[in-house]
Amino acid sequence: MSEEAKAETTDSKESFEPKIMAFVCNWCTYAGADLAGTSRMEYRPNVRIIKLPCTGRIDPLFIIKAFENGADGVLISGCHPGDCHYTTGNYHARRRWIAFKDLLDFTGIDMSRVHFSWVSASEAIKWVELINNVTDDISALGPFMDFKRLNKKEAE
Amino acid sequence: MTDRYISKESLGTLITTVNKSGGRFVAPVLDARQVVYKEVASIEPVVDDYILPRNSYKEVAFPQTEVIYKYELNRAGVTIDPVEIEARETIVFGARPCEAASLASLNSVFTWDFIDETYTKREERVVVLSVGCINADDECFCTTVNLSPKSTTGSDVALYETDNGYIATPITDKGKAFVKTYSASFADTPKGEKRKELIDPEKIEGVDLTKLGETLAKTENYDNPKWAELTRKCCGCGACTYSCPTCHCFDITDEGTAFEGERRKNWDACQFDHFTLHASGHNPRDTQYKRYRNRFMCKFHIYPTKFNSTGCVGCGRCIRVCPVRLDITELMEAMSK
Amino acid sequence: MGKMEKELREKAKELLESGEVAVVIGYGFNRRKTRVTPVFITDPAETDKLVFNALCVNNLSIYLTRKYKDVQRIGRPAIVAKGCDIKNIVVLITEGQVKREDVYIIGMTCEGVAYKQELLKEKLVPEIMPVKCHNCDVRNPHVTDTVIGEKSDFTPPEEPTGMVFDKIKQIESMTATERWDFWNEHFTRCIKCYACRQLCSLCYCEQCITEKNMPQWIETSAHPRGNLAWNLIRAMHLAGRCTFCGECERGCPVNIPLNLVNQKLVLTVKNAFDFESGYDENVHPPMIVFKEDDKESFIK
Amino acid sequence: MPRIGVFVCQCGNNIESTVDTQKVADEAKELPGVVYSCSYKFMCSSPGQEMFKQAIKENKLDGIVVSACSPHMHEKTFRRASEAAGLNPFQCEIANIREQCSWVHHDPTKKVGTAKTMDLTRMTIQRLKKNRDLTKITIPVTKRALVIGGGIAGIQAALDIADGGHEVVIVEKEPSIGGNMARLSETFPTMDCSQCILTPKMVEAELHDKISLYTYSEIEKVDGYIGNFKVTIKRKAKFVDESTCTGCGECWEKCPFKAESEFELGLSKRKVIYTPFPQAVPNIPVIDKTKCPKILKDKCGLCAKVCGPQSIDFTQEDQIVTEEFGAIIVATGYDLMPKTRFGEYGYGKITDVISGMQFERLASASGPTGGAIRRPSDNTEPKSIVFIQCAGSRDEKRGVSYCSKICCMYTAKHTMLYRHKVHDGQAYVFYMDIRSGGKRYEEFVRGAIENDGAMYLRGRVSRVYEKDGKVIVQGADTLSGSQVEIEADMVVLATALVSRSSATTLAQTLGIGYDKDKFYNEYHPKLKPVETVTAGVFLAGTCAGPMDIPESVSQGSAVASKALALFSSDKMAREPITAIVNTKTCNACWDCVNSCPYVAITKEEVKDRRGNVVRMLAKVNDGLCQGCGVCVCACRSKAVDLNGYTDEQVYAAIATF
Repeated sequence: MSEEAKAETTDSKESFEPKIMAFVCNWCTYAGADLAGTSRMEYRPNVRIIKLPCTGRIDPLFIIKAFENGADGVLISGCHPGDCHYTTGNYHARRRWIAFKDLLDFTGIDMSRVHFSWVSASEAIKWVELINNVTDDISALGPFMDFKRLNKKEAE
Repeated sequence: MTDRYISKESLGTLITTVNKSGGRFVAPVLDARQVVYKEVASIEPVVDDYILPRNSYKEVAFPQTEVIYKYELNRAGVTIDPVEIEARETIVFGARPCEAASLASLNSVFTWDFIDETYTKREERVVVLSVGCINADDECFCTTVNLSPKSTTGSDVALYETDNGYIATPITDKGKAFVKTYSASFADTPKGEKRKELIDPEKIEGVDLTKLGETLAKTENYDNPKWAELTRKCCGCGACTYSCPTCHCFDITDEGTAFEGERRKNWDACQFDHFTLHASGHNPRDTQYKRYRNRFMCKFHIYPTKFNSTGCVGCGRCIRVCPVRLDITELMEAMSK
Repeated sequence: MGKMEKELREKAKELLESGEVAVVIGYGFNRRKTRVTPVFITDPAETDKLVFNALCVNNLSIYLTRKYKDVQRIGRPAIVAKGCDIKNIVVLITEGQVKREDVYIIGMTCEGVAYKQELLKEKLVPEIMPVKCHNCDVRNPHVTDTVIGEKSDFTPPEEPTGMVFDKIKQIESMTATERWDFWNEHFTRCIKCYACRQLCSLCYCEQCITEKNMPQWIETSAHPRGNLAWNLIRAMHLAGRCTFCGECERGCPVNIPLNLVNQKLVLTVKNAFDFESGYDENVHPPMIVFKEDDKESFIK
Repeated sequence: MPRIGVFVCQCGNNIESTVDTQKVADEAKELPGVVYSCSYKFMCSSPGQEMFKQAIKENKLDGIVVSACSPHMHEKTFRRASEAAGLNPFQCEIANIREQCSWVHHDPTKKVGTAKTMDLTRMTIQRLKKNRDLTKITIPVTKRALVIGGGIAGIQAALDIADGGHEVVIVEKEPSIGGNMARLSETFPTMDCSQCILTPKMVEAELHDKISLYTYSEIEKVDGYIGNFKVTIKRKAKFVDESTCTGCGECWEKCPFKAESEFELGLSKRKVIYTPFPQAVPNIPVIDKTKCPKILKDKCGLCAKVCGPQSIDFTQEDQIVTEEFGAIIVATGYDLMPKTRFGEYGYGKITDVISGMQFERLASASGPTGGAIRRPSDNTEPKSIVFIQCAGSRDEKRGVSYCSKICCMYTAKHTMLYRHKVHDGQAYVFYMDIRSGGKRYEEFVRGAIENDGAMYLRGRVSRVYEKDGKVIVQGADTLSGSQVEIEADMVVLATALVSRSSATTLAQTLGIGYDKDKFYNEYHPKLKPVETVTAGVFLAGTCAGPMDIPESVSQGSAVASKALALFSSDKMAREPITAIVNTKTCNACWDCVNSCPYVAITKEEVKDRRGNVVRMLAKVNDGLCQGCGVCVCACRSKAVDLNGYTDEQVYAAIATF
């Protein structure tokens, strides 16, 4: 894991470029991100989007797996409540997150590394601000060494 | 070689010396409200008031999870990066005589056709310092499987508690060499230091290993309804196999990201319902009693016939740890009839 | 206890003799009569093997799940169940795993059991009882076909109390790093024996998520990373379902305080969705339904 | 080993200016499984497509990644091209390197853009490796349409579908079709009489051999999915045999009991056996069972005695019928904002304060006054009328936040009708803005002001009260900056249009969404204005929001074209993005069933040879499943997966991160 080695040798947080994984719904946030592009807005390049049909498809496993694969932060976003393309998918998602967020928090995963948001297809500006803020937040926290170290610890 | 003596103080020195020379010293310590074998750097955490540690020390040669190699996927295909087996000198202190007999069983499994170097290379460097038991509990049944606190099978050096230390009887060449290497820690037995009396756990009357072997050898007993009656309560967890000093099953699994990863050897348990699940969806051991029967057969039929060794050392861990209190000796008794 | 046992044995005998049930799932002694273990009585003559005392801590409802094909093959079961065990049966009914009419529930009034059998020396004292017993609101079992025992007049404290709740508060007051260290110290010990899962009647999946290998979401290796993922996801799978029966923690051979995570989510679900599991078999578990006005403050 | 081709589009300079596409193509070629890669100026152009197809064939590619613009732009294009080149279209994936990379990272050195593009491309390649061939789902289509609501939108839809040769059932809850339009006097901007243009259409619908009218009926239940709906309809008892009734009118002539007329909005009475209005279609009366003494206490029965063909049947009961349809058109129309919400305007308290719709009835030749404008209180001719616009509309606090859209126009119409009927009458109009966008609409309003002397006052009315038989209206004229007080004979409120009170119930029955005002949601407000999220359910007219007659009629025709397109073939194809259940690992816990927003998952019994149920399984109905994936997350054992977004695909993408 060269990424990890890099992160560990990074002295100053200035040069640290966090890896952020975003899970977004196809209809609202993905389209909102597209709109940011069509409007030629500019934002930080640290986020990699994985498109799902609906926030209801975003499994807590995705978040765990993203961290296991070296993400320094995770962003989850979909349609505003009431606007779900599938009418209620985001309500289901919201329930799941309420419980999962509490669990992650309780087990000591810094919740400033996991961001949840509603971004509609028209909220390109919100998307841009969100990405920039999240990137700033996670840059300030530095690499997610707690999780990355888990990979190293071995039961011998 | 004659008996030597090691005081508790010298034991402390021994631990630091072993560590300094790059070796591992594994001893019973208290961790999360239970006694377990763990690597120690000093004598402080080491405890002596225990029946048996929760885990088996087979871990030192057969870790629960280990990387056997790393791989990388690229245009050319797969590049394999072998992992050097870390075979440090490992001293296991405080092993009970029953458990000491277990590595012999593991040796026969890991060397009977393919020599599994991930195991043997480590095992070669393990020195077992057993300590004879002065206490036992209800679950101990070493005497029933023809072992006892006096047994020295598998011990490299047999230690016997005294008031202030241990009388050490080197058993194997490895043990003798060990005592010689660390001779500074050993001394002549001071006057007045006497072996504490070893306990002699009661033998379970109804168990007859010969009969048991015969019963198991008969194919008609394979479908004996007793199996189900006595073991259907088994909940199918791996607590017994993962505590057992002679269980040795493992699984190979790959873990990694898209283009790189590691191949791991992990403990597996025949009590898991997916252990024998075929790719077709068929599972020859489709109910829990069949899985338990397998484990039992493995210990009392397959081992004895294949390796001429007993697969069970009577440490009683599986009984202590079992969340539904399934008692292997009850089955031994039933199958001895 | 003598009277209860007598009643229990008579009831079991009657049920087996009449053919109303084919097997009574209950508790019996081991050979040395020192510990209690699950027994499956099919012969009316053997009902004397049934016991009920403070050692009867196991939640026998696991034997009602589809995993135990062998038990199911015997026929209609009667189950000896304390109120807390019945909560799990209720969830099993809600989730279509057991039909109410397919099981005869022998409800046992209960004055508490030992946290672990080993702890019981002579007499049951409050100190060795699990937190669930101190807060128990079902000492008089709530969903039954028959009830055995004198009515208990125990009233649980208004606010749940005990070690688990204190510890949860304590953990919540820690910094994230302290919490992380606390849990990793515990999860690192996990040996992936899955006793927690196997003892949980709500972990009835015939294929657990850890056993799904295309893709392998949860690493099967017992290393800290795989252990964390496993414990997080199990807790999540129990969110809104866990009845806090405590079997997972009791069964854990390496003493991971699983009650803390599970109870934490029980509290979350209670606070956020006003739901408590195990009381009403006709209400959907909260994680698969929603309210349009579910409250949260973290989604920006 | 797969044979993957990677096509990196430069999009002219749109991508190329911040991404070194050639470098991306070169690096991609080094990845396992990639056998071909290239960078190209315009992948979506005709030569680009040709090159694409050529490359697939020449290199025997079995998987494609196109790193280009958003999949929302050209995913279909490239999947179609892949299919043309002999591939399964679902073996083509798009990496979004324009909208989500080159356009938002402006680094001129191309470092940032190239690195991110490489990541996105790599993730897509790995995901693609887990793609499965998918085939479009085909569903048989019942070529029969259900129209819910017999207003002008519904009638238009029904006529167009029926003219296309397919059967239509109109379900109308009132005894007659016609809806709100039947109440109107004249219509803007042409001033033709509403009945004159509507009645022929109503009759045409009644006489059309492909159209069945289920009046006095309601929807009870909707099962099934696009092409295959099963709808349960309650046909309420009319107590009149429709097959024999001639509509002669003897019964309602003779009926001695009266009740408030719903159609006339309280301005007059109707009989207890009645048709809502003279031109009713079908012209068959119903008995109001809540008022009829014969039904309530077995007294009277006069109607039955005078009925020539003996059509009256007091024993009739509600009938429940279940019919199959391929498409459902929702055209349920609107309600007016209830009186209770206009306290400050005295509506409901002052008799001479009426709603715009009531004014329509006063002005209507078939209305209670025969078309003469009379005050409800004393039946005298009002010499001055104040019209108040935006009564409830554009008023989030007390009314609704939206503009009801038609009020500016009909108020202008009202002032004209008033002046035409009462030559010396003066109309005053309080307005916020005049919204008269539309063909000949602005001219129409100007006509009201310039030719018919309506006095338009820009401002809000603060108070309306009664004094000496007059209605005093106090308000502000913001243009002159003065307070005004008008002694009027009558006040007409342009009350807001609101959604039907039963809108939410029907939405739940149909599985469609609605907005905060309970108007039904379009699939897409611009590009799919008459579709809903539930495939096969379409919207026409004011059930989706305020609109005028021309718009409602256009929508009626629009949904008809949607239905006809659906009915144009015996089977329809759907994107195969649907959930699948692994029957080996399903636990039958029904979490998927209970969380599915579409009722697309059902409980299936698995039987042995003897017919005994051995286990239960969840089963996905491909026709209903919309592919949201809520069930996948609900399933703890991961027995449910979602085609197109499988766990393996998502996992592969995460693992490449």
